[in-house]
Amino acid sequence: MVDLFDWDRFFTNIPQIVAYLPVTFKIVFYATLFGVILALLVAVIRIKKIPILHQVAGIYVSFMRGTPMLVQLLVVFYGIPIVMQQLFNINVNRWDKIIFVYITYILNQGAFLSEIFRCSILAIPTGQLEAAYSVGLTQFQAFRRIILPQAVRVAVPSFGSDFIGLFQNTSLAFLIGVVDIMGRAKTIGTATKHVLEAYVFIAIFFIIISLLVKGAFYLLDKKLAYGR
Amino acid sequence: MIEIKNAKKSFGKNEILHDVSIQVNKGDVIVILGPSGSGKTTLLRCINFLEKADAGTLTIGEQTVDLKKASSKEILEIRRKTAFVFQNYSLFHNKTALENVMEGLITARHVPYADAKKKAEDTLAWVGLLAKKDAYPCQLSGGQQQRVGIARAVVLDPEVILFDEPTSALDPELVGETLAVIKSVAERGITMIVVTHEMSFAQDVASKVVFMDGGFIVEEGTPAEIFRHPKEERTKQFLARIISAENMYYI
Amino acid sequence: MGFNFIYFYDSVRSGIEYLPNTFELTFIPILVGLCLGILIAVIRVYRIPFFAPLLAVLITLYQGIPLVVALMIYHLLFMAAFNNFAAVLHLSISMADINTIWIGIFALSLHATCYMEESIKGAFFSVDQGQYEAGYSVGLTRLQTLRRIIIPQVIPVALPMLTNNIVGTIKGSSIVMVIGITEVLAGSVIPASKTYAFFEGYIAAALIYWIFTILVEKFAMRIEKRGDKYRRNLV
Amino acid sequence: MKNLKISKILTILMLSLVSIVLLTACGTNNETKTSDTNVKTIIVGTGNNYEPYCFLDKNGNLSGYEYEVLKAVNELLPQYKFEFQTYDFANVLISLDAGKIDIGAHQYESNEERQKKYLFGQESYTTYTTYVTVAAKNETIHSLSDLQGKKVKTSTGSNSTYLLEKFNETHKDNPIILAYADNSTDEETVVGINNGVWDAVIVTKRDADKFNKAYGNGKAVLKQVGEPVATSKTYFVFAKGNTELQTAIDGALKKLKESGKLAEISTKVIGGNYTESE
Repeated sequence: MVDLFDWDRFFTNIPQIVAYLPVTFKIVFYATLFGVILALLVAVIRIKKIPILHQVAGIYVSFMRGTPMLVQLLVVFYGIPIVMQQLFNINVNRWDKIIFVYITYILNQGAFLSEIFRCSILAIPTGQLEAAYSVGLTQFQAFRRIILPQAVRVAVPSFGSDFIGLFQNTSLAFLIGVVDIMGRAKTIGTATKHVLEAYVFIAIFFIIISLLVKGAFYLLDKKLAYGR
Repeated sequence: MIEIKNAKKSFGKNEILHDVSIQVNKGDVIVILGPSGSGKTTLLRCINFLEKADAGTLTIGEQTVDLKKASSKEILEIRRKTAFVFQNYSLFHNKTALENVMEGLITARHVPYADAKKKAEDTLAWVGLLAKKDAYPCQLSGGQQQRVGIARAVVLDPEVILFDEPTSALDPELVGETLAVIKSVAERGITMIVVTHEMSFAQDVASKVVFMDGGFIVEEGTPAEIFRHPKEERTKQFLARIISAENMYYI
Repeated sequence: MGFNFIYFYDSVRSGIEYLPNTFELTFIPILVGLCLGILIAVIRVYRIPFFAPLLAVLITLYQGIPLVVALMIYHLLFMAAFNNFAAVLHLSISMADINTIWIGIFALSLHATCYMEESIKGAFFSVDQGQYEAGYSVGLTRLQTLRRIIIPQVIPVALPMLTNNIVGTIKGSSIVMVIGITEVLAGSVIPASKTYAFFEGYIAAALIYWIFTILVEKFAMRIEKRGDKYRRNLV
Repeated sequence: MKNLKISKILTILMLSLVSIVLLTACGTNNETKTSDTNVKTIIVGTGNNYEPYCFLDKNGNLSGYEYEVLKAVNELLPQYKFEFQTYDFANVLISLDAGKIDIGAHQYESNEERQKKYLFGQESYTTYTTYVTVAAKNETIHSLSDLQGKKVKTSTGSNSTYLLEKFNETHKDNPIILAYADNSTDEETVVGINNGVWDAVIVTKRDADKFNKAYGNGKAVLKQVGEPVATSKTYFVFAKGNTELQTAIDGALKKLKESGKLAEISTKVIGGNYTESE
């Protein structure tokens, strides 16, 4: 009755969708880069249980894990301008929307990655830290040279699946008009009345991304094996 | 000269160390004996602040530090004057044997890389593991890992090396080889405090034997005094139990 | 930017009305994911020929597909093909009497299985080889060893990651809104059709999800404490 | 011994915050364009997923009825320069409330409740007459009351949901079952109704014609029955109190209607003159 799938529509869609790849990659890049910095910070704060920061970090992680990302995007997109207006009296209300998307994904990734890092840091036997102290390393040196390299190896598998997850839910920015490849697939669907081809292409694209990421992290895991 | 005065430590309700004081002169080899739970390991770990004592003071050379209220700077200085050999080796899993030995030098003591590498290789050769310098800890046997651990401590040439039951995690035939290395460290005149159950080692190498039980120093003296005619009742019982188990002859 | 508390209260009430849907969309997929996850993890840990590599490839491929795309494709295929599928099996039911929530549960279950399998496999590897041999040495079969020795040790190790997956599914279940299933998020926005008070609706949904997540986390923390008695690592 | 140097933590904290601010700063320069003295930039918020009103064409540019009408309005109001941004149905309204945009255009219909939160224009720009729409081969449903106990596909936030809920308030015994399917595709609507997943949907005549043209390949897949469920109109939406902009837009709209240009746009874009009456 309804021809759901049609190959030539499939191929005409591809250039239109691929044109929006930069948006997806930019969101993923910023979210991962600053997300990792923020995550390390939050993980250390929560492990060291630093007085006030520790509680704040706890609430932050719990909020980010407990509420749908859609709402986090709204809170950032509508909330930050109000806060900036009240505190620093700068009007950021009319800034480019992509900035708020970056901030949302950075904060969200920061929370999820901090959990992953915290668990992997705790997985390193305390003997390693004590050994580092015994040869006279400061806490920061011990963390950077001994604990972190080993924690990275423990974190790699879950970091990999989280990274793939990040790729897949950049489409949420569509709600405030930031169109990425998934958003474009949806708009093609409404414009051409046929959505299946666009979504199948998206599925294939993301499978390739997932294979590449899994492969890259597998090699990274091999490299960090330290002789194991 | 290293001295601990009135060290106290308790985990929750039970007291592990009751006002323990100990004096170590340059070149001394102190061996601490005692049943498990006597607080000997805790005492050792309080010296380089792996455990935070509840009270007491520590003096190394001219520097005196309060065991409880020591600032992180003071702690760092103390740690840079001491070295520690762990019961289960605790080599850095992400570094090769050579890198393990060099780590203290290049990071803590800011020794230039080339000199550090040279010194580390010499020390590894001294413990007979130069051939294994690029191996990772998981590729080494227990005995080899412990010898790298010793090399890692000796290369720093600290004021004192603390050994926390260095041989108890090893299988029997590797114990002798490791004790030989510790003995040669002693012969180089390096001050050492060794917590162990190896009676024969204590007899041959120790300059002073300390017997601890229940968080107290029960008795201390030269190996001959302790082993030939111990004064305290508890020391006698402990030695009787251990010596009959290892059917040692009386010297 | 007005925030009207009456609208907010309406949204919370309307959102809670749809909480049972979210329960269904969370706990059924988690249970299915756990069982399938353990099954697949065991197959991969024991490297059973043919199945292990096949499942490994399937899992990696399926993990690539975003949940929202999978949902849309299942929904479209269901609607287009179900009737003649039912006719072939001459089942009496037509498409209408199947509640679309089952498509959501199906998609979420597959999605949960992939993530569950990964956490459980990780936990299996953390139990050292000696435990298996210990089991065999006292004459337990492979299955008995698994059930009585290995899995009880796997659960506490896998628990932190399991909580992560459960929390992820609670939040992720709001994605089914796309194929017409109403749960907490869609439910709390319903009052906005009258008043256009969408912001209050979304904040209401966030509140409900957050409380739900905190309860799950607290519950998991208690189990983790109990399970930790034979595994001690200092901070 | 345990306390890491707080100063070290704070330096990292400052570092990452500075980098985030830096990142956002680079975002500002492309925002504050130098507009000449008296022309005021007005930001219009519309959708990008609602064909034929506001959608993205083949090469990704915004097009559709909302865009064409407001472009025509802008030509009549030289003191303004319209700039278009896209959001989804709900976020256009929230952004309006948050002052991120000045005009909301997404086929919004008005009622007293909504007027509490938003300022609606007085001049409508499309009529929005909706009918009960069922599968072509459906013989049982002829009016709204026939829908009692039946499943109707609708989306949270749409006006038809509001009307159906009001209907249900007076028919508590056997209410209409509302199936909320937000931002679902037309394809699903047609396939679903023809296979019994839903019994009906409440859409305008033009939307029904659109479905038939796209999916019927020749014959009708859906048909409209009975009296109109609602004959309401759509208006542009403004932030509360922005009457100055609202009266200007209404004036321009009135001129477009008198000159027949509005009807012309409607026929060109939607395929029929739906500006005055059905």
